[in-house]
Amino acid sequence: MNAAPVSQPVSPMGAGPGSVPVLRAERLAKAFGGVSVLSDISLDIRPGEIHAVIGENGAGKSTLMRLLSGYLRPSEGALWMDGAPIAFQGPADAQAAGIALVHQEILLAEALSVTENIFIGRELGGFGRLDERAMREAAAAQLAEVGCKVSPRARVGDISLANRQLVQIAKALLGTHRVVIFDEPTAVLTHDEVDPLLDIIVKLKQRGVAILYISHRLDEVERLADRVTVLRDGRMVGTYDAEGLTPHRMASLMVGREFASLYPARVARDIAGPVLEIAHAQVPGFVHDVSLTLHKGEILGLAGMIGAGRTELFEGLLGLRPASFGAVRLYGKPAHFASPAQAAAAGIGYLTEDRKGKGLLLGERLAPNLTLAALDRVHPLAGLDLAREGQLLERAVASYDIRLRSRDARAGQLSGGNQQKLLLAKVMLNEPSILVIDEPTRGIDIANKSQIYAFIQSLVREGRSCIVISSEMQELIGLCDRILVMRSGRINGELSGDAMTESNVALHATSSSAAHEKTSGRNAHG
Amino acid sequence: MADLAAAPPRAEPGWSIGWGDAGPFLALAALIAIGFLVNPDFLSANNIANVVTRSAFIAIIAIGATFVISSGGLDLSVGSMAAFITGVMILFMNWVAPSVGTAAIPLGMAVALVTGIACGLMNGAIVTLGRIEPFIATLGTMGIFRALITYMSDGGTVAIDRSLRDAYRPVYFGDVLGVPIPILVSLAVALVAAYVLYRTRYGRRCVAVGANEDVARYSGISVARVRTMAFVIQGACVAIAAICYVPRLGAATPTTGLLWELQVITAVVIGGTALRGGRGRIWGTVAGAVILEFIANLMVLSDFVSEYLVAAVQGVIIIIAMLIQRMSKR
Amino acid sequence: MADLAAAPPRAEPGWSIGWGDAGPFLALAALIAIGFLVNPDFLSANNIANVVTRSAFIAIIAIGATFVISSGGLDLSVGSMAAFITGVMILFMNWVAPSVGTAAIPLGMAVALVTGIACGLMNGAIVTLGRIEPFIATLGTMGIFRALITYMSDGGTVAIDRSLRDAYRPVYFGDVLGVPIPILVSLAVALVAAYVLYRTRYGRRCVAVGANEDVARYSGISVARVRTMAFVIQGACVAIAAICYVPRLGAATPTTGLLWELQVITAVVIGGTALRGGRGRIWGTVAGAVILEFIANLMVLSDFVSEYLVAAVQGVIIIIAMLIQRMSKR
Amino acid sequence: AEKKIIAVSIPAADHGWTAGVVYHANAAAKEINKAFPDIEVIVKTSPSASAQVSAIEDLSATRKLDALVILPHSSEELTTPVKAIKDKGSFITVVDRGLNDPKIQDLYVAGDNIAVGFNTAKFLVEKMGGKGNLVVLRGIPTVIDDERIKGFQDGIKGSDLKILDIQYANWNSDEAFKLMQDYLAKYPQIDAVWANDDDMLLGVLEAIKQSGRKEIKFALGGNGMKEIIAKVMAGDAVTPVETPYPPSMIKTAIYLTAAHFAGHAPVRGSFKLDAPLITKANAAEYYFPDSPF
Ligand SMILES: Nc1ncnc2c1ncn2[C@@H]1O[C@H](COP(=O)(O)OP(=O)(O)OP(=O)(O)O)[C@@H](O)[C@H]1O
Ligand SMILES: Nc1ncnc2c1ncn2[C@@H]1O[C@H](COP(=O)(O)OP(=O)(O)OP(=O)(O)O)[C@@H](O)[C@H]1O
Ligand SMILES: O[C@@H]1[C@@H](O)[C@H](O)OC[C@H]1O
Ligand SMILES: [Mg+2]
Ligand SMILES: [Mg+2]
Repeated sequence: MNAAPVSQPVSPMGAGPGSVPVLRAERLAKAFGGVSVLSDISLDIRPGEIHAVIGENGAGKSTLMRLLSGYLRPSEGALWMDGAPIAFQGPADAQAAGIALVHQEILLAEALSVTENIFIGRELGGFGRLDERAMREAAAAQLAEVGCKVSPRARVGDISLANRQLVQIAKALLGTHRVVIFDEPTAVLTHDEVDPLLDIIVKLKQRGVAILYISHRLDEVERLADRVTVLRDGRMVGTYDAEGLTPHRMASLMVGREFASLYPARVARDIAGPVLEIAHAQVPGFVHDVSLTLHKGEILGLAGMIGAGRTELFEGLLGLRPASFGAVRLYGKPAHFASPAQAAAAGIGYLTEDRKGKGLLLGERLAPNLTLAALDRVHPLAGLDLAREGQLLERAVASYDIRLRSRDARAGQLSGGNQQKLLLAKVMLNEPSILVIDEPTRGIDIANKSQIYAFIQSLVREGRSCIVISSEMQELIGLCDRILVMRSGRINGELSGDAMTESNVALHATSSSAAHEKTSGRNAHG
Repeated sequence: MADLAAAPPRAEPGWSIGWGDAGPFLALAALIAIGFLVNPDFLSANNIANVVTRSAFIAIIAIGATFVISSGGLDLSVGSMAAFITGVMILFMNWVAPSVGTAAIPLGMAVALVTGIACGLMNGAIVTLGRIEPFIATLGTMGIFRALITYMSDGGTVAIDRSLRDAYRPVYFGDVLGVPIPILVSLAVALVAAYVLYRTRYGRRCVAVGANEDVARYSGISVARVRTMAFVIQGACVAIAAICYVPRLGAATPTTGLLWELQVITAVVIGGTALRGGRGRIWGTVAGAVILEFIANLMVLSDFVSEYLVAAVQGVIIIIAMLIQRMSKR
Repeated sequence: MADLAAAPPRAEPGWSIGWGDAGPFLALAALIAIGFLVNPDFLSANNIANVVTRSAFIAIIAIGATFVISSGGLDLSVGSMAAFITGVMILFMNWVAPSVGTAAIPLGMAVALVTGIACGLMNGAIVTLGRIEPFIATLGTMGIFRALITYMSDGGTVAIDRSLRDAYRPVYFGDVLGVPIPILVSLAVALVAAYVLYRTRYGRRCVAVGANEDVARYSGISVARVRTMAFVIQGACVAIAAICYVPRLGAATPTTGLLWELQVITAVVIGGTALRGGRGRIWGTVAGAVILEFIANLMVLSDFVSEYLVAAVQGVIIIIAMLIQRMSKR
Repeated sequence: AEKKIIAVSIPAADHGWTAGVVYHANAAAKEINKAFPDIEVIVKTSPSASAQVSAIEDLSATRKLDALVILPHSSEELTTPVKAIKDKGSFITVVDRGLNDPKIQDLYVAGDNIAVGFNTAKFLVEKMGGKGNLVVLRGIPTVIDDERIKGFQDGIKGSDLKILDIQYANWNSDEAFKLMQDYLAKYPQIDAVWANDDDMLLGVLEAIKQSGRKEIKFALGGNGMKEIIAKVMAGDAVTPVETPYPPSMIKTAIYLTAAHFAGHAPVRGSFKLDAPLITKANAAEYYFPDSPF
């Protein structure tokens, strides 16, 4: 290890007011029901710095952030603000002290409008009367600031996950703050939505706000951070100056050993005839006349920005929302799926992008979650085979590297990334021959990402086929044989081989002038 | 971006009634049309006035229930609370009447309001401090209020003093420019309630608590306080309804308000408020209360149904009204 | 965030009763202790047997309700459905008795079961196909069933034929090795139900639908089918309760089963099932039903309370039982 | 000597008449417990038939009942359970609503529901010259209600009195008020109203008063509620008569049962209270200003 931990806090920004930490944590520890999750964590955050916190899934990052912002109370240790000890009874206290948290999981009331959500608890207006206009205008401004294009009047339940994340950020940023904590704010955002957000973060920093930033996208960390704190298994590895800390080095610090490469080497495979053909798909309001073909053994990528309609296309295909098709063919035969159950029976698995709302029963234990979509397969007899279920869970925990502190945990108590792995294991339990993965690595740490990529590759090697919907361009480029780029409900371009570059994807995702075209480089599959 | 186009702008709830909320009014219109076909007398001014006046109690109580339900609660005690408040009010008025004369009436009204608020506070406290499922908590207080009125009346009738009867009568039977007073009162209550629910901070928070308790709590809202307040509003509304009710029959009995809670909840739900909270519709609730009363009226005015089957037909109509309400949402 | 609020890990529900679910049993124990202090006869074998036997009806129906409620539904029609099924069963038995003699009894039981299942199917269809709030849908069918029994009985009584009375009597009054038959029946129903809810695919799906409808849908579960099935189970349970009920009262009247729905829901909730779905506790429900019956029994055996105030004391005890239940969860 | 225990099981006070029953039962208990040191009267109310079955089971499971005085919620449902008590050797007094098997009872005290309907009908036939339009409000669907209606229908048989409408108002004054409003809206000409219980009559009178309609010659009830008796005493034109169905019959029954033990005189048999018309002439005899009913 050549980047030595910074033992004595030194300002990365040079001298100035920044040298007095706004917020300081001293030997924090947190245990849930006797299970220790964090121990001996000390760090400080200074005005005008971006302090990144990284670590593997389940390392304790989110837990630490909740301790700092009053959502949880530490089991041990103390917090100091401006040099004075402070204890928060709840998030409201921390907010009053100027600490805002953007949650990893979306925490909004779906039944309410965007404006209402943003202003819950601090509505504008005098004498009891609400000032709707002022709130709407402020909300619109705030949304514009974070680059969110939804109407302030829209119901949160009706907007996409990515937009919900932006609304949540807009909500957190309302008002003035001294410390803003971002817990994986970009996990659900595409390339083009990330930039405006990072700009805002830099702006906040320039205003002297202290920023805590968590992300598994280490390139972002490299770009933004002044200092980086690394957690592993609930303990501090250390706090480092960001200078000269490469993503590769960060990854190695996180996992505690030398980290190899992210994307598995491409292996030549036979990509055979079509397995799934969709012609003239229409999903009212979202998808307009989309046709695509997936081949046996192929990894087909679907790129696009928020609202491109990728998710809706497949929700329509599975009978989860109203849709019509010119034709759907499975292995050459006409097919129609009225429900995900029918699709599953036909060998199509779908992993939702919304793990909290549509993927997992957060209050349930892990085994029932794992087997929920494959009950008939796992339990062929009338009664449940709990022993078998237990084994399956063991196997899933091992093969997907799900990290849990307690076997008795509820799904909602897993860290975000571990929830995602559980969800993947759940979908795979049906052994689909065609797998549609919507945002496969959302919130997954870098080591596990490479595992998931290897896993997807092993699937197609077995002759299965895979559609990957992803907001991470590199992921698509590194993994896919072919990429379709969607824009405003239409396919706006197809890329393969060397033509799969970030700039090409971005071009087709944003520009309407780039008419639907097929661009393939030399190394097209073969 | 597609986004702006994608989310269809929804009408803001408020004074004006948006299209998406037209359901209960459509159901009401359909019912009135059927009523007219069945018996033209249905639309006689007299009948309409009677029915709407009658619906005032349920409407006023249901307006309170709109707060409780949209905040994620439920109050089963309203019917027996109404009986209890009526009893307390009458006993009080009878007690002071000999010394203060008809001034007993306004005093009695004040006592009723205070009693209602206290009852609501009790419900709210049990639900929030005791952290007991509202269904169970208010089922408990329902028994308590019902027993208290039975006790107060010795199981019989608590009747208002003759000397007050005539002075008080106009509160139910009187009218202003031809509009019966209970209708005016319920309109006033609805206006105030709509203002509070749609236009004030409290209303916003009430719905937020019902929509997602965690979000509300983390946004610094005192969930317990908001919920308790909703029960207090409910108590006040029950008191207002009781105040209008007393002059009608001039008495409280152990059967006063029996099963009103079911009618109240039905009115609220038919009106478009979500039973799981997070959405409240004051005018819809009022329409719901009127619908229920019209259905009952229609049963009597039509000659089709054997007296034994009235409840069945009512059940069917309620389900159909909900279907109309539901369909108009697409 | 749900996980912040999430409860600490709880023991696996199942045959054995975990610690976290001990609440209703603690409340029951507390009640029995109080009962003994109030009147030592409370613990006489005879009294205990009576009370537990009696609680069988509500327990059996409430076991069905545990399915409906944990799948996110609610059924208000159970009481009038019980009356209706009883009526159908008795009419049928009386009709065939002249030709088949006491074989009318098993035939009648079969008819009751089929009727119950049909009623449940109807409730389920209205809720799932009609997409109507279960509260309203079953309030509607509650009226329908109630009217049908009123119609069938001409407003009076449908009584079982004398010739069948004695043959049927043992179903309620008989015992096996000293254990009254209704207790055995309800234990059997509870065992089967616990198996279905905790140990079958259907049970998993039922709770999943109640916990999060979207997750269930995305997991390939037919939400409508699971919900409908829960109502069907409820109907079958009501039928079983009715079958045990007939010999006790020997008749169905328009007031049979009145307000049972409230008792049933109370038993389910006291037992630890979440009223908003996603968590069902069969043994808790059984304990809840026994608790309610013990409370009523205590009211009869104690002499403290004015007859008028019985309902109030019951209300208070229910709230306290919930508090005990709640507290044991910390 | 051992105390003789008399258990009294009655419906809970759910409307005026039953409230009267509870009042008189409690009063009887108090008086007898005081007057006869070796008799103990225990009163229990139950809100439904099945609760009543439970209550008598509970009472007999925990004490030896020397006598049970019962006003059954409904006849069918209580027959078997009361028989079980009888088989344990208790003296059984049945009040008002009879059991299916009269052999069970040692003593029966009741009003005459058929007569309540019949006498009212006869009065109307006579006063209205045998013709006119009637509307009727009935109570909770039960045997009593049925009997009254049946008696009434028998009473108008052969006359030209026509029942325009008959609906349930559940012995509840609010529901009766609404129902009467609706009758008034529906029928332009109503000559007389019969509510088969005085609770309902109160609502009916209020609705008529509000409508201002003058053609209604009679509005009659039944049961002998003190407010209505007062009207009869005052010579009210619309409600000039009343039929008694006094809730105090429970007190009569309890006293008779106590007499069986205290008086060493057997009191077995049937005791049917008449339901003669109460008119201005004899109303005072039926007026109990202190009763809640
Ligand atoms: N409420 C809780 N009860 C029990 N265990 C919990 C709870 N919340 C978190 N944990 C456990 O604490 C550990 C750390 O979780 P945390 O969410 O902080 O991880 P993280 O570093 O944010 O991971 P990720 O990158 O996946 O988001 C995990 O093992 C998790 O299961
Ligand atoms: N229920 C809904 N009602 C109205 N609009 C909706 C609804 N759900 C989503 N939208 C809108 O539809 C558009 C498409 O949604 P979505 O973001 O899921 O597409 P996508 O291509 O899958 O994008 P991504 O997966 O990158 O977020 C978005 O603009 C979203 O706001
Ligand atoms: O309860 C009944 C009462 O209401 C009716 O009026 O008279 C007979 C009683 O049994
Ligand atoms: Mg996290
Ligand atoms: Mg998407």
